[in-house]
Amino acid sequence: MSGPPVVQESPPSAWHMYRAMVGVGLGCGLLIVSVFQLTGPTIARNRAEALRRAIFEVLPGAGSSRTFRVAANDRFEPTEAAGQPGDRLVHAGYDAEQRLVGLAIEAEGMGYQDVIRLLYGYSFAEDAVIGIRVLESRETPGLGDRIETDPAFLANFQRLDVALAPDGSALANPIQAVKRGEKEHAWQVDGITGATISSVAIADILNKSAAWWVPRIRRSLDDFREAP
Amino acid sequence: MISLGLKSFRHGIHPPEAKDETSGLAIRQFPFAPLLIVPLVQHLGKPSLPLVREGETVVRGQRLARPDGFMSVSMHAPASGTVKSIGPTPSISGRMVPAVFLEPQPGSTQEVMEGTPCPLASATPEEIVAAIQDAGIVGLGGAGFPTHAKLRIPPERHVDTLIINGAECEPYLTTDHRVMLEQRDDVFTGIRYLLKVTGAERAIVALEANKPDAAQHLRSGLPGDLSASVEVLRVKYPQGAEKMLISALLGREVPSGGLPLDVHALCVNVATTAEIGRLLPHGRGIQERVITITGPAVQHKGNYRIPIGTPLRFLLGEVGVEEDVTRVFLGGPMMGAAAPSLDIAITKGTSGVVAFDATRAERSHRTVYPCIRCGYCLDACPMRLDPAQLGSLARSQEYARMADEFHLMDCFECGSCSFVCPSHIPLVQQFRFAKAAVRKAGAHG
Amino acid sequence: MSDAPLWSIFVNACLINNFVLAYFLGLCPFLGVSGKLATATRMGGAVTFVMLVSSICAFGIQQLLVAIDAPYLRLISFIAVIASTVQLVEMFIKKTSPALFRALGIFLPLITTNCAILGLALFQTNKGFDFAQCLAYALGAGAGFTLALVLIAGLREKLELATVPDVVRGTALSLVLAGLLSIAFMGFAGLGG
Amino acid sequence: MTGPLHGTPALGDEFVKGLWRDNPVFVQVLGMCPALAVSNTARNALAMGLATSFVLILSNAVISSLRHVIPKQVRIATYILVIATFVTVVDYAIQAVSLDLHKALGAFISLIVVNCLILGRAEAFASKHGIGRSLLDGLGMGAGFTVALFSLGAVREILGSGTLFGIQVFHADFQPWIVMILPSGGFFTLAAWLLVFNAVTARRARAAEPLEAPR
Amino acid sequence: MTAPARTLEIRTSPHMVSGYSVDTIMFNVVVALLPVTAFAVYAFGLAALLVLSTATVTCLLTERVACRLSGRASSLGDWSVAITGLLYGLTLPPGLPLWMVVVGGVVAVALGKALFGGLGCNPFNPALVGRAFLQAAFPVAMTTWSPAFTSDRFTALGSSTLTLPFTRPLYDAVTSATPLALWKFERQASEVGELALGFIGGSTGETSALLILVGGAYLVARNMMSWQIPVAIFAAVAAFSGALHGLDPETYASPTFMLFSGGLMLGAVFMATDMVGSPMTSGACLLYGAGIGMLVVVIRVWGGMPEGVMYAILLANACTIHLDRWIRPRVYGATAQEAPR
Repeated sequence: MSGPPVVQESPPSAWHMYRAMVGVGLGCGLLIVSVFQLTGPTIARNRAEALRRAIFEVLPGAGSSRTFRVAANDRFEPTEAAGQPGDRLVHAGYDAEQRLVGLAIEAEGMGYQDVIRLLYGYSFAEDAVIGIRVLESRETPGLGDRIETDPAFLANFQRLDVALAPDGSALANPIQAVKRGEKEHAWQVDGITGATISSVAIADILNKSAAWWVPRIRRSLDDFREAP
Repeated sequence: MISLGLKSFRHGIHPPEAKDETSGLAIRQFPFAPLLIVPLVQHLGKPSLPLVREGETVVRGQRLARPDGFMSVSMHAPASGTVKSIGPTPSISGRMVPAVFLEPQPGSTQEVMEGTPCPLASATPEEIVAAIQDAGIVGLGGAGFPTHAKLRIPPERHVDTLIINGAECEPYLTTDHRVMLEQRDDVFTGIRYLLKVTGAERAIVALEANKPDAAQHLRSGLPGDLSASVEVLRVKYPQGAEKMLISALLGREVPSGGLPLDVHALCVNVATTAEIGRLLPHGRGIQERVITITGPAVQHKGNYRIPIGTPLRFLLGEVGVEEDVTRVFLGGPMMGAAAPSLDIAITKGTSGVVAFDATRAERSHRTVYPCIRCGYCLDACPMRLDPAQLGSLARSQEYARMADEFHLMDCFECGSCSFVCPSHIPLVQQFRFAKAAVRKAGAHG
Repeated sequence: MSDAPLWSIFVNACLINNFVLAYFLGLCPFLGVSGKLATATRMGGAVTFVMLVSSICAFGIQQLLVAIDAPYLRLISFIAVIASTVQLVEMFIKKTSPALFRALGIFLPLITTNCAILGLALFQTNKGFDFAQCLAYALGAGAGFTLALVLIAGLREKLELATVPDVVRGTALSLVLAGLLSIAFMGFAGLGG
Repeated sequence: MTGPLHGTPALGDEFVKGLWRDNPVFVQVLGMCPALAVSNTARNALAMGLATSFVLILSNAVISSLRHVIPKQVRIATYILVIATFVTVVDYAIQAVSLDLHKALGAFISLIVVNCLILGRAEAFASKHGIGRSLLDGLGMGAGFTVALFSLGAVREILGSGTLFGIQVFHADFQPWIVMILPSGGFFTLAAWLLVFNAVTARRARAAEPLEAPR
Repeated sequence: MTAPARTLEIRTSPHMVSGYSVDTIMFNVVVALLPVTAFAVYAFGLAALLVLSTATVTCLLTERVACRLSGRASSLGDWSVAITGLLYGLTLPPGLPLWMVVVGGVVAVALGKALFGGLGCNPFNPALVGRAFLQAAFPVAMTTWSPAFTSDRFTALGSSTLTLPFTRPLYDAVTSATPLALWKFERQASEVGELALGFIGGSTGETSALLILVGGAYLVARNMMSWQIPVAIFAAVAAFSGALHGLDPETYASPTFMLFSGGLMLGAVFMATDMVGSPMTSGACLLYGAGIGMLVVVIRVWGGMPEGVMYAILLANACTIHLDRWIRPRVYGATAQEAPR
């Protein structure tokens, strides 16, 4: 691309400006779209892989997964992994024999600094949360972020009781955080010393999310039975 | 002296009063110095024009100089004697000013010459004002503002209250106190003259609660036909400042940059009033004044009636001072100026001479710390300025900002901020400098 | 989707995750304009205003982009639309309210390409706020920006008369102040929950 | 169409100036807003610096080559368009390479668009110089920016986590200074670097004074 | 009776000054802090003694170095650094590793004071800058409290105090919780009597409310401290937390508990009143105090941390200049329209 040899003294015509803008715009658009096309599949693959990893982590024993969305009648219907905007999604995990291991559910809530987003695995067989993974948090490094790393804390979620009350509409015992070493019941979360707020936040997020999901899942268990 | 419940102004300070040593001592006549130096500038305004020549013999009370212009006043001979010369002499500010050097005639009776009386009953206000100018009367409180100029009230203005300022708030000084005790009738006569000139409905003699005897004395002798009252105020510095006095007595505030006239008040110093009452009926001029000579270095402390023009060296020699006197102030220790040399002369505005010796002087070289924003100065400033902010601006030489945003020009240099400052920052000095700079820049006043 | 209450979004954007003190966004005007208090206040007002405008724009664009399924145009359209909208608003204010223009207008061109503005648009999209939440977020971010700017401006004005060592004077001093203020703002952590 | 008024400086200088004399961060304090937030680890800082450099170099090149075609009136709009395009490209490239890195940098990659350094170089340099020079300028400035950002990130990570690029550099018992990875630590670290630069420049100026005086 | 011969000293008026001086004021603050310090050593023993002396010595040394670097005359004589050091030490947990004490002390004086130009220029309270830095840097160590009145406190040291520099402290099994943390996380209120006398866990100097008040009263009586600030803080805390407590006594602690727990007393009496960081007029001081009080309650009740006094004071410090500007006494004779800017 070579410009005119002499710099124009007179103000450029509107045509010039349009030409330049549209030209540059076209070039840019072209570049963006081609890069998007080029990287799109890789990115989608990376995303799916990351999600699968997370799902399998919170649902130990799962080897494949399938995503469902909540339909209008509170039933669940299969959908693609990303779903549509506005969908409430749940990922079902299946083991090698195509048996349903559990459901991975995303939840979020306010932490100490900012919103904490996490994925947890729910096993209806055990009526418990069986795994948890923090997807996003800005908790204080070295203190609040121990919710992601502290093995003693994470041990809480190997089997955290979320059994329903007899009428099936709410949790029998709300999930609550207690001081480290004072856990007495299966529905209690043993907190992290020095990171009380973050521990409580996790318990609250789980409690709220489970209270919404578990009754619905219990009601429509059959929706998930069918393996992919 | 705690005197709650009495009228006062907001803020202010309580320096040690140090008045006890002289307040009980009656006024004594001071001897004539071998050479009197009568500066021709003892007032704001142009120097007076001399009426005498070298070698001329003058009589005590004779006019030595006539006013040159509106703000100028007459000068009178403090003693009978011979004019040795007319020439420059150092003034308290350090500048040289013209002066008449007068050698009193030994053995003279020192009879005071009578002039044309200004009778209270028949004189018109204009005549009284002219007589005051002829008598050479200036504010004896210290500022040296010509009294007649103050009394020339524009016709559209009206004064309802005349305030006679006896609130001698400067530590150490007791001249006004003694004048009120010893010249009561002169004070009352002076008030009559002033009431006539100003057309005010009433006069208030204001003094602080630390002079109960003077209040009692004035009250007991108050003539029935004089519409005057005596008001006792709280002891607080600077109670005697015009603006503070007006707000304490009348609850009115003189607008920034304005005059007491703007709130229909007029303040005259009590000693000035007494001089008006003493001099006008005889047509005399000021040839002497009452001064408190005190301070730790002075041996014979007291209140003296001293001829104008008495050199400081002679004065201190007469009362006797310690060998190692290091600091001499003319006026009080709060607003008075330090004497740069002992050759300067007592003028009409000198209300006191305070001398310190080296051992008993206040620790003079104190460490100056940075401002720690303690806020003491804000609580002290009677004008409710922000001396701390002004001080830091002064250090950065932001004089225009000081004047525009922080009311620098309202500071009347009472010294309260410097007095309380725990960092010993020379605030008043900085403000004085800044004000001069602002005036020079011509942006203000 | 986020179901955070509006007050929590506001407090979070204003105090806990203050754009300047926690995200370092808008540092350029922060360091440049925060010398004088009067300017700082008006700048803060202008930023809050532009944040509101661009938050609304960004919300609209995001809806549109989702509808036409063109996420790759997000950045370009954000910056183009926000810049031109602010410019239009500037002209509009100039015409209708000269007083308001004098107070805020001179800052508008400065702000258009300010990272705090684009940051707001991107964050609110990432967080999936609905319209009311976007407004609360923009208001909170603007208020927080103004607060930080005003506090720093006050401190800097105070220090102008102080005996600050020469090496420190200038940007380094502002950064230290911002750091200390950022530490002080840590006291607000946890308020949003 | 020749160089600037004072004669054309050596090509090498276009590159070197960005590293020290006109270092965008330490000397001009430019472009820190969108970058400081991700300087809490050396890896993030380096990635951010490289991403910014990439955009800077390419946009410099493109703008320089288009400088005769673009009318003055629409030049800023065009620059922004070009820069935004390259930022979008970088954004997708990072997503394709590492989702984790993309998550760590978050929206701050997109914010490279409003980095005043890039627009500043486009306006002040690339629009007035040829492609070669503009490329070198972009390289130098980008390198200076990357080095600066990296030195911030390294200090913050070493003190704040006791690691560098995630590798433990201290004994396992090391007590990390968490404040350093917090925002306030970012402010302090940048301030400290600026202080060091100020002090060095001041000392150099003092040392150079007698030598330069006769010139 | 001879006339003096000596040369005269010429100075400008006023020629009298009050007896107050920066060093006397600061010295008196140190004196007022002594009972609190003594009690701290009595309550926490050897560990507190070491923490306090390390803190003070570090601050003094840092100031000395800073003075030398910036070419100023040594300013140790004005006692202000001694206050900073002592106050800073009093805010630390008694078992804090000494190397951390040193770090915070250097930060307090260097970052909190020297960088801004020394005495009178620091916008924030230096002691709190040091503590806030430590809180942000080493949150775990700063919130681990060793118990008071252990039997061997004068003979033995906790394992954490002498931790090697830059390494993580190890704590003995027994650590105690502060009354505020007990309330915040377990809704467990402590006895107000114990709080007032100081028989509780906490920072070295914050435990004995009574002695702090005595020190404050001494300073107020000598007019070396603004009484408006602590009074406004107490009033605001009492009113605000009282209202909350009235609404829901289960969730919200009683005002007496709020007043006597944590660092409120120490902060209100000795830190918020630091002359450099606090406003100058009494009106502004009242507002400043009220602001601190409100912030303390907000942070304690709804915030993430059990204690908020330090942050409240730092934030109020940042607002001081604005308060000073807004609440300035009307200049004598200035018209009402001429609002102070």
